[in-house]
Amino acid sequence: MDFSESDKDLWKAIYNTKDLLHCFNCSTCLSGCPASHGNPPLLVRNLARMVVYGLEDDLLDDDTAWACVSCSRCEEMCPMDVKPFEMILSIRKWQSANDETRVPPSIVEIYKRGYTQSVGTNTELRESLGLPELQTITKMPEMLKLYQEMLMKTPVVSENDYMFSEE
Amino acid sequence: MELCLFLGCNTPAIRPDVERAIRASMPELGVDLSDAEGYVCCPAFGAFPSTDDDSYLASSGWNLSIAEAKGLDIMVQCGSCYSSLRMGRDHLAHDETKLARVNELLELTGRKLECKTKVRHVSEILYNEVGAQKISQTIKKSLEGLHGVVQYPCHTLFPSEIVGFEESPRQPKALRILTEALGATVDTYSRELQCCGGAGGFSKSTPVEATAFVKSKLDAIIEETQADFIVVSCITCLMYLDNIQKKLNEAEGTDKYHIPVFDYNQLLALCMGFDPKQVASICTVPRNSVIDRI
Amino acid sequence: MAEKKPTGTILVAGAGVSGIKAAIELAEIGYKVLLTDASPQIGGILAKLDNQFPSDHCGMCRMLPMVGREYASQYCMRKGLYHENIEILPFTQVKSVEGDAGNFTIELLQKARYIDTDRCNGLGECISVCPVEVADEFNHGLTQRKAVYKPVPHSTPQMLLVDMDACTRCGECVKVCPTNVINLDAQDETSNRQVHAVILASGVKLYNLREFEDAKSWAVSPDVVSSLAFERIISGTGTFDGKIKRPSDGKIAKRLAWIQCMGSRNRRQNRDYCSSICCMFALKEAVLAKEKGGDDVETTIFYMDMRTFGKDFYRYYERAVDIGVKFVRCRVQAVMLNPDTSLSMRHYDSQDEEFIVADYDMVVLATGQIPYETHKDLADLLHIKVNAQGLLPTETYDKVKLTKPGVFVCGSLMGLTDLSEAMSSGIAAAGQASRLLAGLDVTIIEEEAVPEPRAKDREDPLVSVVLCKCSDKVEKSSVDFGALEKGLKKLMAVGEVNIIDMVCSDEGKETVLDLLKKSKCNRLVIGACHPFIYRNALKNLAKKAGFAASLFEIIDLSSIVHKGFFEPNRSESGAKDQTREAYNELFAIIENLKLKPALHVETLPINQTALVVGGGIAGMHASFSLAQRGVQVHLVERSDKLGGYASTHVNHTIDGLEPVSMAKDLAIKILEHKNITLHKNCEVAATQGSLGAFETKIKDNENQENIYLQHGAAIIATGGVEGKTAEYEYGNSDLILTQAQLKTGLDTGEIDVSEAETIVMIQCVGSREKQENVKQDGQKQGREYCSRICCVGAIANAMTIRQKNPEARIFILYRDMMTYGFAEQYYTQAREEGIIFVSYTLDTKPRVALVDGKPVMTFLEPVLNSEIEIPADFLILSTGVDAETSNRDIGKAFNLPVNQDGFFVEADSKWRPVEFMKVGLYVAGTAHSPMTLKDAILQAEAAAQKTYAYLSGRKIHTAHAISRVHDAICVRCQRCVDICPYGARSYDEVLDRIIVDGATCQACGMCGVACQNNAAEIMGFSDKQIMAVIDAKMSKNTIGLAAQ
Amino acid sequence: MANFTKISFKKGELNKQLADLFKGMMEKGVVDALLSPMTQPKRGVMQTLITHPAHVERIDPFAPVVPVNGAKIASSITATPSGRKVAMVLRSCETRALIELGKLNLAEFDDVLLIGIDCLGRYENLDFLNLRAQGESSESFLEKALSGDTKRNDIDICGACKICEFPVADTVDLRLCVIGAGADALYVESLTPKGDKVLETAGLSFGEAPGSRDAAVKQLVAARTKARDAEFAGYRESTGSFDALEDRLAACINCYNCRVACPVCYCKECVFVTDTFRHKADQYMGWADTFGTLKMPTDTMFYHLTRMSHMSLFCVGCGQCTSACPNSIDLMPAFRTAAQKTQARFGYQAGRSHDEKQPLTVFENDELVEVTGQVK
Repeated sequence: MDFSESDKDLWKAIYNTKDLLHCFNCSTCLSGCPASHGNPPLLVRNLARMVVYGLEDDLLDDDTAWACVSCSRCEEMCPMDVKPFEMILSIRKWQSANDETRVPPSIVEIYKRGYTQSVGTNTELRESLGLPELQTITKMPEMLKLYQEMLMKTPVVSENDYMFSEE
Repeated sequence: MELCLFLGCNTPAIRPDVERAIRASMPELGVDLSDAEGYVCCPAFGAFPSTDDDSYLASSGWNLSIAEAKGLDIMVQCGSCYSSLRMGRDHLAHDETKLARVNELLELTGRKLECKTKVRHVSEILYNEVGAQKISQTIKKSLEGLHGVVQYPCHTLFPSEIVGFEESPRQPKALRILTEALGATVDTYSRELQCCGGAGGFSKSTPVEATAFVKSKLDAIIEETQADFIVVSCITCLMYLDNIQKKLNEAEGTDKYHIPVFDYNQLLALCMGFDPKQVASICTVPRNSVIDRI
Repeated sequence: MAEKKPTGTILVAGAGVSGIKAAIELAEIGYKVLLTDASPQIGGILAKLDNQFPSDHCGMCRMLPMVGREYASQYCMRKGLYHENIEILPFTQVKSVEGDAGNFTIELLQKARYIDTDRCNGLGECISVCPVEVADEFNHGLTQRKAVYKPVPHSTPQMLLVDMDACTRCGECVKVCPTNVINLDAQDETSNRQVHAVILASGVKLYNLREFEDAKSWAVSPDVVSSLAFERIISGTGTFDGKIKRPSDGKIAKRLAWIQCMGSRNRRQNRDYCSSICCMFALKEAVLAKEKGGDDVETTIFYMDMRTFGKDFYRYYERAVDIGVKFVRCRVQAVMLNPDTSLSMRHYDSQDEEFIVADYDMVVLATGQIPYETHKDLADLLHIKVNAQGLLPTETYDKVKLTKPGVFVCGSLMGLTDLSEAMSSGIAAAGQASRLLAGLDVTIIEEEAVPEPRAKDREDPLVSVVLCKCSDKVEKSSVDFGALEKGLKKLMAVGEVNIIDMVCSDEGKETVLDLLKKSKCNRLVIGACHPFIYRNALKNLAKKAGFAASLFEIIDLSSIVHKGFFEPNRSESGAKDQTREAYNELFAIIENLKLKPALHVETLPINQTALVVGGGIAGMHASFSLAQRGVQVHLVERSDKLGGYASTHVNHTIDGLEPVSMAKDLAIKILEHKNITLHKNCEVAATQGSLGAFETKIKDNENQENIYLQHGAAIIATGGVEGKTAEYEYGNSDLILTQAQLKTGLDTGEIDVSEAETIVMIQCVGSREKQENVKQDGQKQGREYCSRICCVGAIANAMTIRQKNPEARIFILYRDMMTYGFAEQYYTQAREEGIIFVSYTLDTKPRVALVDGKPVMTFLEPVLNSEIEIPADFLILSTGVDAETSNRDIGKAFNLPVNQDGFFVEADSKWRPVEFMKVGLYVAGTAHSPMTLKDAILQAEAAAQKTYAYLSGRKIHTAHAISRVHDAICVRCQRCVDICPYGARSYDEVLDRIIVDGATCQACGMCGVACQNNAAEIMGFSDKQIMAVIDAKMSKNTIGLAAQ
Repeated sequence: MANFTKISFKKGELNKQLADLFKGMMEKGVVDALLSPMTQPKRGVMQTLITHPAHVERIDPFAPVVPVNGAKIASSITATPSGRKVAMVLRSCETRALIELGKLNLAEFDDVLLIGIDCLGRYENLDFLNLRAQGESSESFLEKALSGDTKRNDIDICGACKICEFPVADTVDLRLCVIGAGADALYVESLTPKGDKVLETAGLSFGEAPGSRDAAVKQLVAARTKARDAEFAGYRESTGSFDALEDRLAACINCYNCRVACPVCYCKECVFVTDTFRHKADQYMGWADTFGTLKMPTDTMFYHLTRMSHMSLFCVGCGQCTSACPNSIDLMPAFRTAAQKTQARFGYQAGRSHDEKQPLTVFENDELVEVTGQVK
């Protein structure tokens, strides 16, 4: 492991609370994690360690944070209150901010129609089930526009605005 | 009581029969529902919560403000939506800076958030507000003679101080008690608390391992219980457990995996006498074996 | 006539082991002790533990006094405690404490037991008829008990009580009780008592895994048990007769796992402390499980740090490793109950980078202690405030002394203590109380309330027999007392036989006294029940009537009289058998008594001077504590100044102590005290003598002369030194320092860390490895123990560096962080400050290379399982604590054992931590083992108290029963001298005889076993007596009961 | 091993050669004193302590008689310091007993040069005197005995010697070897560094062992072992019950001679003469009550069994107990058969080595588990 390139303040950039530093590598987060069954496994403890050591390059290349199922067991069980799930999200945020290829395409979907998928357009099916028409934001262009304007003020959208431009 | 119904995306788009079941069953129990017009993505953990706080919390704020404007608490069925909204609300409720920033953003849209609205899960409403007793008194048909197993949505359990409502999140019981209220026998099994594995990147990035993971759960159900059905209270659990069985059968060349999966509200609505075609019609594993016996 | 002074009286609230220890200590000096406990029994947690580290046996009786031991019970302590000066009040709460030091009024609430335990015969017929069953808390709910029950099944007498919460008041027990002692309408009673001092010893709550939410991921089956419940499972008196079975189905468990830190080291649950005891608990249990369950038992301990910090703990750990206990450094998240009821756990193996799922039959959760719980209530009781930590506020240097004068604490209430600290603190708290009382106008209880009458042992034996026939109810259907009397009267040595009703009642006692006063007999046998309880009362009664104590025997008739009492249709022959059995018992004891010599106690000449060896903080503290109580002290110090190691090296500690200034203050007190004679530049050369009369030769190195000191007792407090090392390039670079060098350098400013980028510390340098592993020039120099202070010391230095240089990267390479107890918080704080902790094992020791004079470190990062190479600006080595080199010489001079590490070996590592086997010699501080300053002070106080117990001016007697030598038979082979564990025997070359020191001899009988010629004998237990007893028991009674 | 020195002698001069050897040792200061069997001025041969070289002439180490087992004598002159270095000429049964006494601090070996002799047996005292009167010398005895012939008319060596499997003293510094040495020579063998030094100082050269020695020793030991086993088997057969044993001991009169003669009966004062066994009248009556009748004296059998429980662990089989009994009770096989079992039980052999700890003086955690049923 190349340690000379490590950034000792990386933890501040990623997860600026001391929660993470409390980790004493007990491995509780690992043993019950669903995504730890993956290949490669999500090893929350190891990610925490990489952050603490400031292993920037290794961390930037690591995909496992995205395998998290967000079940938050680690958060519940962590004896040191490291808040590992928050850390996972923070690593993703840091990766997204530092590597545009990490930016999840789903946010473009949300920007465009309010959701990651088309909602409320299955009118026929809904009717057959006796369901009313759904007042989705997709069907409320004025409102959607306001929502988009708001998002445009947020870092991920403003910094990657090309992704959101109408073709 | 009246609650603001937050449907998310999967339920209305893919499994609207669940939506129908909710809309049908809850008012019967005295829970009136009001739609969250113009709601947006909760947002999903894999989206804005994975990019930055502003976009995450602004979206949470957007949704919360809709209910707040109505003066109602939010009711959610989807586990991810529930957890995302509750965590988002938690950030905003406990961090004035974040709330101020979100209000700054919401102001552009003419909205405002005081963070008064609470986010509640449908199973919690049923368990705490309605109660098992009222449910058994209300239903017209019963699941008597049927065995079920439960799948707790992780998102309603952990972290307990933010999303939890169970007395003991490590030994939850709400869904079991609710299902028993419908007359079913609920069997326990070793992997009851195991996550379905359907959410997040896990099942997409390493499908082989994820399938093995859920298979261990289904195998436990088959080997250890007499389950006629699986009951869930989360759209992800429902879809994943339902859909994966077919894939497993195809992969293994068997028809071993054929346990019907229901959302709790579907069973509730069925017991209330609603038309199965409306409240429980969309599934991969056929549900006749259960529906015919209600 | 002047007004009678009050007897010095102390309340000890809490009768767990430390409370009991404090009570015994004070009772031994002659003070009156009220020993209360809120629970219905005494003994606390230890009542449940059969097996204690390190012997894996029970050693509770080792708490009992060594000299004057007949004033306390000499029975198994787990069965009960009796001391003339201790009033035991179980089931009693302290409701209020008013007043000030020396004058407290306490209100006691004695809860109703509904059973008069004084008169209850303990046979438990009530239990058999009681229809109510509830979970038995003694066995952690693994078994059921009735509403009327024995709180501790193995205690004697059986202190029964009724659990009113469970009782249905059906009254069956009342009907069946033969002694009419059950009163279901009994009321709680309140009383006010005056005491001069208060010792709080109410112990600690243990984490209950059925109670706490965070345990529920693990507590998924009855086969997941707490470590205390596991103690009940492996206990011989426990749930399964000592077999390791699963509570769920009673099947033998072969695969066992322990999960550590259950309920502690948990910041999320606001329990950021280490419970201190659980690692050793688990180790011991895993070892026991292997030993009791057989070689095929698999034991796995899941841990984070194995905290084997105490004396000999690490060797015990090595033993556990040797016998195959598996250690896995991983905390598992949950236990899964398999369909076959086995328990499944998944853990990650960092080295092999894989997850492992394994099944177990039982899982033991190492549930820890929970401090704080009762502190608020106690503070309210005392009208004081808890400190910032939520604990009762104590003096800065004194763990046992509350800031409120006259109130002391000991045991687990102080915090998180193990058994040995419970003992030291119990003694120390007693010491502090006795220091207070020494300054008050109070008296002590005279030992001999009734003077010993002259023993009429030269007359032909004539025995008076007094038999209690108990209540009428019993008599009717039991032993034929008439026949018994007739039979006994036929024995030549029997002078008279009297049959009395209820000897235990006041009238009964009066009757006996009247009868005996008229008696012409010279020896006495009383047959009654519960010899445990009544021995002293009856002995005094006998003395009043003129019978010498050694010519008096008491025998338990109740077990014979009550036998078969409850059988509805008792046969005539049954009664005959019982009568014969009673006759044989009495015949045997009469035969024994006939041949018994009169035994006399000797009053020992006691020189009321103490010798303290070592003028460090422990030695000074002990000296001052004794001097304050009027004891003359000779303090011998090898160097030319007082203070020892801490006073020159440690300006301040992480917990806010200032050893240097503290030592200075103490030294001034020592120099000024009229009772202390300081001998500087002096060394101990030789010692002889025994308790009360030692003579020690010291060599004055300055004046080149020998000084001879007479003293009654001695305390060894020689201290220790920072360990040496030649590992890790030490000595080859100015940038490689020891922790002490760093600390001094940081204090003086000689070491500048402000420019440093990276600082690496290595823990356990030369420590906790087999001695043979660490050879340097053929010299063994490893420390096969934990030095206890280095982990916190390293953290303290790291935090200091952090203050001076917030940007530096600080790595602490450790094996197990020994931040036990509340020190865990320092570890947490250090991580919070960004100090990076990296664990290593003996197989993956870090490596150092010097590149251009600068240390370059290479170590394995175990989490990421990859090597890290990093240049360091400083490399700091924690080299531990070495024993003082003079220990071996001093050990030789006093004939005291020194272990292979050079520390003194105490009498018992748990139960007698400051004593040596030889009475009159004590140990305190680092002479015993490496320890913190506060612990050294605690031990010093305890050692001073042990010393004071004999030097207080009170008369000290030998016991009646001690061993002696038949010179005529003795061949002087001296095996007895070698084997005597107490050093009571010696060979006198001039007299050519084996000498027994009466004060030291404990009548254990080892000499008798070792002697091949029967030349060693315990007085009062001669072969002749034993043979006579055997004859009597085998006798066919052709005279005695022939008439029947 | 080349640590044998051959000493040839002319017929009738064996004792003279030996006297010269010891005289030389004393003169050279190798030892200050000598304990050796010596012909007495009137009759018989007894162990004798000699402190001046002038008096060694009459020594007769190979005389086939042991009036008193030499171990007790050796103990009396070594247990306390004398300041002298003593050479002791002893038989195997004596050296082995002495080693046992040493373990009880009743003998010291630092200043002792232990010299063992090859022993072909001893006669009872009176028999020996008679044979001497008939002109039998040590040399003539050796000569015949080496060819297996020890019987003279009706007289033979003691029963103990016939079954003694230790004709050769082992745990000694020097050994005077006659077995396999031929008729006109004996060999002095050194077995320890101390022995080597003595031979060196005495100016004796080192050489090989006589070629036939090993085989001869083996043959003798084998014969005696065979005899022993037969004797043991017979004895066990005949004492199979308590009654049978009582019958064997019926003639005992409580004289305690056997105890006095026993070299390993080490007590200063026997418990049987202490007040432990001085009973009051009512006690006797009580026993009579219990058992109906009481044989007096009460402690004959008890005495022997008690002694056996003490001594069988250390019994070296010298047979002095049998020799001492005025009523001709043959105790030796009783002790030896018991000793064989008890010593084997502890893996112990009395007198085998200085370093072996006596049984029951050392404790091991897991010993005799099958007997004690000890559960960890």
